[in-house]
Amino acid sequence: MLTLLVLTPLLGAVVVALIPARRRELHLPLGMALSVAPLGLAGAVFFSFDAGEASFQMVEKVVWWEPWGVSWQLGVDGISLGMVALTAILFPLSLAVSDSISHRRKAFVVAMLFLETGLIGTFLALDLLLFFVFFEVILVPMYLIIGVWGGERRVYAAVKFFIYTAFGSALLLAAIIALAVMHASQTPDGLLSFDYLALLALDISPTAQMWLFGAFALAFAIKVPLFPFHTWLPDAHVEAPTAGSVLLAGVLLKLGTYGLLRFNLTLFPEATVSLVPVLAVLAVVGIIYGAVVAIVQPDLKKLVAYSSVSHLGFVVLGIFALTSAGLQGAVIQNVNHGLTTGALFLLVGMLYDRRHTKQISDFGGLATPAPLMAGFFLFMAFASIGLPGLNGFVGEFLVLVGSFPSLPALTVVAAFGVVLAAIYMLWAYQRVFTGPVSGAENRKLADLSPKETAVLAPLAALVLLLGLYPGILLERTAPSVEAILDRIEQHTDYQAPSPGRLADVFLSDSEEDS
Amino acid sequence: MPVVTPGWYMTLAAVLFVLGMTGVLIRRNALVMFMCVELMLNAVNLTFVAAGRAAGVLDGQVAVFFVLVVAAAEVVVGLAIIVAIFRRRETASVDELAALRG
Amino acid sequence: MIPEAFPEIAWSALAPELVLVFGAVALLLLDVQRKPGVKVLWVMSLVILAVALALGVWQWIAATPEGEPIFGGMLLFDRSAALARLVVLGVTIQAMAAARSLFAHLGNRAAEGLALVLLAAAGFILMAASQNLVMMFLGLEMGSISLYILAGIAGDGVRSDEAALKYLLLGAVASAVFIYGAALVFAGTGSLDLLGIGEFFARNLLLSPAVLLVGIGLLTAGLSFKVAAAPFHVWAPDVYQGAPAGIVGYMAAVAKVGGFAALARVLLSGFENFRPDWAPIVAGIAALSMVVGALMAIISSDIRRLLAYSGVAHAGFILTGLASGVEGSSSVWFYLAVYTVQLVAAFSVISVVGGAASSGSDLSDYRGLYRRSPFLALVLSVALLGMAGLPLTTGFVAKLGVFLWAWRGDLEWLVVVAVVASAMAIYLYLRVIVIMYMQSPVGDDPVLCDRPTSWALGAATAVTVVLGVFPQPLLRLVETAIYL
Amino acid sequence: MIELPTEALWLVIALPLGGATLLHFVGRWLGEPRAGYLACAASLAAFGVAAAAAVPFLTGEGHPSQSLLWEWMPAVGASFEIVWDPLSALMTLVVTGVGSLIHIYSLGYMHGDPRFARFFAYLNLFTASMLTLVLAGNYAMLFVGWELVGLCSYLLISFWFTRPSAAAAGKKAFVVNRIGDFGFLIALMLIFSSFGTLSYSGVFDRAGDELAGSAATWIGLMLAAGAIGKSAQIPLYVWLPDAMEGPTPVSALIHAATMVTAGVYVIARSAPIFELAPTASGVVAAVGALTALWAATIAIGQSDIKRVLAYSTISQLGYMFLAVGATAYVAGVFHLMTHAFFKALLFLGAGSVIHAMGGRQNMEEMGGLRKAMPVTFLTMGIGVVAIAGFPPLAGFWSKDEILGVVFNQGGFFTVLWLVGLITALLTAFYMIRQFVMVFLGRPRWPEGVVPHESPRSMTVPLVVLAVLSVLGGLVNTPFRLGLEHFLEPSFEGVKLGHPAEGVVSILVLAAVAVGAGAVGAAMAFFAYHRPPEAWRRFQAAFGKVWGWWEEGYRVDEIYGTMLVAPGRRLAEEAAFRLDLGVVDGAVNGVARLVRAAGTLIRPAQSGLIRQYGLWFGLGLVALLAWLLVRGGL
Repeated sequence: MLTLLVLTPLLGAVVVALIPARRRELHLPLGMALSVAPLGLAGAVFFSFDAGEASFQMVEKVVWWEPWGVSWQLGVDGISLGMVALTAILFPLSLAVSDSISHRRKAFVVAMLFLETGLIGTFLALDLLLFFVFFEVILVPMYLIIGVWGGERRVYAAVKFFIYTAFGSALLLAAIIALAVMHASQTPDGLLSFDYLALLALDISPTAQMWLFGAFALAFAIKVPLFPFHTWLPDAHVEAPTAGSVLLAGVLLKLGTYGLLRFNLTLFPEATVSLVPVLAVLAVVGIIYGAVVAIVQPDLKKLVAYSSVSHLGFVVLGIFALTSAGLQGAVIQNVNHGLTTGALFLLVGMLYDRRHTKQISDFGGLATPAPLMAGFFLFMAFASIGLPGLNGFVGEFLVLVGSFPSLPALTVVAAFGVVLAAIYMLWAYQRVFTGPVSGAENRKLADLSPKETAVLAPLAALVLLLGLYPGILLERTAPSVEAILDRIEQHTDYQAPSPGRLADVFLSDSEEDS
Repeated sequence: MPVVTPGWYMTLAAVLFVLGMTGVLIRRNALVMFMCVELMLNAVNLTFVAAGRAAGVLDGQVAVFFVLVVAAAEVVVGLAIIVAIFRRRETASVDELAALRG
Repeated sequence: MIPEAFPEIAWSALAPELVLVFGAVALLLLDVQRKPGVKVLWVMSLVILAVALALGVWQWIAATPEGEPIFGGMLLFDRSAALARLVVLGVTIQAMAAARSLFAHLGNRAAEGLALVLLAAAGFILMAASQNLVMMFLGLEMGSISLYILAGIAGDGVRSDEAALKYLLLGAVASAVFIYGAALVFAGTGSLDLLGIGEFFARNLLLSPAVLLVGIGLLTAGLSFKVAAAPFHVWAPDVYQGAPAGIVGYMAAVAKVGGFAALARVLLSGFENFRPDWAPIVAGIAALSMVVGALMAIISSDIRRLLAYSGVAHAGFILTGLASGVEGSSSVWFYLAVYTVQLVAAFSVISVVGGAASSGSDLSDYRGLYRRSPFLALVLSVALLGMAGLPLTTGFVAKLGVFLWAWRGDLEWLVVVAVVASAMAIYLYLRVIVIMYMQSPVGDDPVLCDRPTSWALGAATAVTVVLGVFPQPLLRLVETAIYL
Repeated sequence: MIELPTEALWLVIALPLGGATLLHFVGRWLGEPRAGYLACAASLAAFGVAAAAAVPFLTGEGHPSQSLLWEWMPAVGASFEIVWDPLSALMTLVVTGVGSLIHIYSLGYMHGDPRFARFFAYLNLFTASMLTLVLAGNYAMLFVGWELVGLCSYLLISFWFTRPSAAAAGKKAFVVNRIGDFGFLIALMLIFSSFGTLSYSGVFDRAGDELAGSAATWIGLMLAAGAIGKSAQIPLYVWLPDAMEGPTPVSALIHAATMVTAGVYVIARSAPIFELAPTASGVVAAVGALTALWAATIAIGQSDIKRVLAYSTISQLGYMFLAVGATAYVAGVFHLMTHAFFKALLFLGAGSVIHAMGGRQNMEEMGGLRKAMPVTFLTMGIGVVAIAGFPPLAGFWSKDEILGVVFNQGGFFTVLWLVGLITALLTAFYMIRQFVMVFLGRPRWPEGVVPHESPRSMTVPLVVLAVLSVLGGLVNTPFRLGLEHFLEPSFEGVKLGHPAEGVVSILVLAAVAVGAGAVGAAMAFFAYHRPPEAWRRFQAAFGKVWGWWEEGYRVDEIYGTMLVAPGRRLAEEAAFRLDLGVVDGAVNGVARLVRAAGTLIRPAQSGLIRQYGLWFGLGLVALLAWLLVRGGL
């Protein structure tokens, strides 16, 4: 089932590739139709997932590169489940808004479907090398999507994206190799293995853990991106076509947080515990910094891009809070951010299609000619701000409340990010959509077409659903998250703070002072 | 009067080799450079002979024949190329052959 | 019938090389006698190569894995040598299939060129199979001298001459260094035979290893020159740039296979005991090669120089595997096998785009190649991505193998340098892809390539991708090719 | 009487929410009057359900109950659950009751607006949000309502979004509230880490025995920070005057009667925590008193009819803060209720006036409206008297109780009492001033304005509210503590602040307060029941001070130059210097460094054979040297 899920988009890519280039009217609809298939499969996986189970489910394992112990091993647990579903949802929608891709459409659709395979594969891979293969291989279609179909400085942005992230993954590869070799030296048969589950059993010295953690964390920090590794992101976002931005923000960035959660925490528990301050500080700096920088961006897309830096800071903070609530918040915030920021990028793209500009100053008073668009934008903006009842809040709230017992001072600083979020989002909304309509082009701006509405509506529905009933996801993630926490507690002398022990509050008081 | 051991020959060969190498580095004329390479190869020959004698095996002497033949083959090809260049350029100075660089 | 007095020689083990050599002679004779057309000669040479390859495969299947000593132990086609033979013949066929236009350009010198190609292939195979240092020298020179001539064979440009002379002069110095090293090893151990050297170490305790160490150093330096590893690489960009495009890929590939095979045999078979001494040197050369290669390639504006420098970097990666010891040599073979295919494919594309006999290929000629020939652009992209080591290409598997063994060989620092260098190197491959796909074309006229070239390129691309996803067959193959 | 099961209480929220949803999607199709009717029906139905459910409390049989709707975030003990106790019942009734009246009023006020249906959708949404806030059974759900009312406030303030000032005001309201929410969030984090849950029952059950004083203080202070934002207290009150950009019914509903009192509600609700945190309570009381005085002085100087009321609201909210800070939670809630009546009345009256004046809000252009709008005149008069604190109207009872409690606390609170007393004087002054300027004297209407009484849909709510303003105070008089008794179950185990016992002291204090009010009222009447030139002379007598009042102490400007401008500069520095220059510069710098390194070693590749030989030789020498050194030579 999971293999099918991974390979269906690839199959779709092949099918599209076989359609002659002449029949360009066919490529997009076909691609969309084909990307619905993985959505169906992902849905089946989501609902047949056993919510009470912490370990991996639907595991499939086929030996792949036998001499090196590499296997095609897939499995899903509460942490990957949401991401797979999110990926499957965003692809048909992204393809649906890609009408403005005017040249080399076939290649575009093929690249998109290929990208989908890579992304789903990354989330499902249980073999570290397989993970790395997917992790690395998605760079190519994404690179093409930015570099071929992007804006003016697309080449610069695409190359920067590729090199920066490839640089991070280079050290990741070295660390993965180190783990495999370690496995060989610690097992009696001396075989290499990249099997995640087998590597979990390794006994890694604290020093080695630090190094390996560093290598993994650097790769993922660049992907997230964590301050100060974020500067590829605004460039990539601004230049990417709408679909590219949606997927970049919606899914690609999550590879970083997913990786931190999946690998860093479980493989290197001791290093995790001792490096919490570093990553948590970077996360919080990112939250505030991203938000502050977003406020004054003149480009709407860049603004949303920097807001991603801020939002993903919350995810990282939640991860390194090392509490149940924090981790759950991180998992769900991963999904939430994909939905809301994805939708915001869709909207910015729709604006761009109409006006061929993303500069905030070029717009004004658009709510009058385009009330529906304004409504959706405002809805998504509030979801992004973290309005309770919408999904963004659930993630942020769990992260903040979950982080506070372990990292009180940092969490307080992070909480200020929600104030800044309101400032940059609402100020942008104010400048773009309210006030008197400026300029003739804005006056005759078309409101959302039925198709565009149909693209945004499911996202809005999900935003609302996850905001009001996050249980649909949380109940599935909770056991896996607890398992991670248990593992850390077993392997280190770390004890997750259990809120409710009133004595802790005294501690937090004194820590706040220091 | 010192006894001339194989070590002496080998030292001489080493000196010759370094001389040859130096020659390649400091001479401009391609022909002279070739001669320097020949000098290096002859140093090798001397080493082979001396070492072979010291070890009491014939391998060293045999190797010399091969080296000589190879040197000749190299020279043949080398001269052909130098002649071709000389025809085109009227010079055999390698310093004027630096179109390919960077 | 072989006379009784004649020593027993396993001629069959040497069949492919004999076919090559006699085939080369036959080509020359035929040329003198009948003056057949270029196409006939070219087809003949391909047939000869095919026969040699078939015999090579037969030998691989038929011969014992340990191989049988030939000529009194001068040559030994063990698994690694047999594999080297297959790789050399394979890439030679690949290169020749795409090189018809070059030989057409050579006109009445085509037979010479083809004969030299066959001879060079035979020379490097023999070099790879040599158990004796003098034999190795002979193989080296047989291959190298052929290549010197091939570098200048187009003969219609100053750059071609310059490339040939540079290659020849510096190559001669390197050869002299190599054979001097052999002489010193001989002086130190009294043997030129690698097996004999090994036995000598088993028998004797060395009091003053200085001569021997210098000998090892000289051998290493001489062979490093052949494989274009830094700092002995400076000739490579100039030669690659100046030599006729149609032949550069071949030159680079076979020299690398032969050079690395020899290096592996010398270091791993002859001087395994000295690994603590030579491993740091090889590792140092590897690190320097990877870094210098990547740095220089990044600032190159000529695609051939770029590939030459990237070849320097690749030499570094291969040396990384070599430095990790005997087990690591399987990764060396994998790397060589897949890299040479990519290299030849890339140069074949260059020869199609720039002309088979041309010297120099500015990157700007590749602007918008995608528009002018999507096929060539794709082939070159796959080859470059393979060199970059992107997953799902053979390049990734190759790099992974090298890194794995190096890490197991306690060369962690080298792996870290290597992954950083490979990340740096990605930029330069991307640069070419950007130029091909994301810039507007220099002209509208499509670039056409003949059918055999297309087949060769298509096959290379398929191999790069298919073996990149399912490398097990090749992995198993190279696992057997370890020096015992 | 039908017993309404408390499980059905979700209907109270669901009805207006359903109305909002329906109107959102089909409102335009429904058209003008019907959309409004639907919204009013939803609101009234919610009131009906709430009233039915509240009956047991009135009869004294009811017990507080809690019903779970569904799990939300189990990890932090957050779920959607409804608490139904007297406090929430009272709040629900005020919200739905006053809300329904304002809904009805809006039928007339919003007549002809192109986005009529949308307005009612927002109103219904607001009602649902506010009910979520007051019915929440835990702090997380409370926060949902808390933020949703903020959202509605944002939407309704900037309802006429084509006016840049309205859009800016909406954003300002939301952002300033968010600053308070920042504190509120921290409070939630503290609560969670102290108790391991956010549910009221879980928190309050354990608060008494186990909560440490310092933790309680921090929680209290942080909750208060949130309340200060929402209830527009110093220093976060600046958004409320600007919020008057919204349609007047919105001002009445959100920015006078309901939403802004949420802060008071939260503090009252968290009484068990504040009880352990006298410092926090003291801060609340001090902030309240200060705000009451501060805003009252500003109200004096305003000439915009709605801004007077806005500052008055801030001032009255200060009173409520003073009350709950003095642990007189009942008194605070009492004043909350009466204030909802009379302030809604005043705002609606003002809306009626504005409606009549064709949208003009400057009181200097009014005057003499008494005859033109008799109903408005009368009802608003009642409202003015009520807020000024004259017996026996509602404002008297609630304000008097607050002052009584504060005085009775003694010590530091005596100062606060004095402040409250001065505020009472000022309140009477500015309200009478407004009343006189609007309704009495000669008309100063601009050309072409013909004021007329508002339609029935607007005047009926005025009358109802006027009645409530008269009688509303009687639920809790010193003679019959009805409300206190009613609310008892909600404050079980909490020590409530009380006024001094004894008829004499009650009478004396009341007399003092009423006297202060009377003085203020008289001053205003005599100063302003005269031609405009006379007021100006009167105002000029205050010198610069009047200017400060008129400009609201220039707090907006100060915030602008002290906070907003530096913040923006900081953001610009971060975005364009730090991010592009340093952070990204470092990245590009690495790339440049790589190229530079390449260029540095490029000369080695000179093309000269002899030099190549030299590199070869040097490499060889280095290699040999290493080997020999290693070999021990």
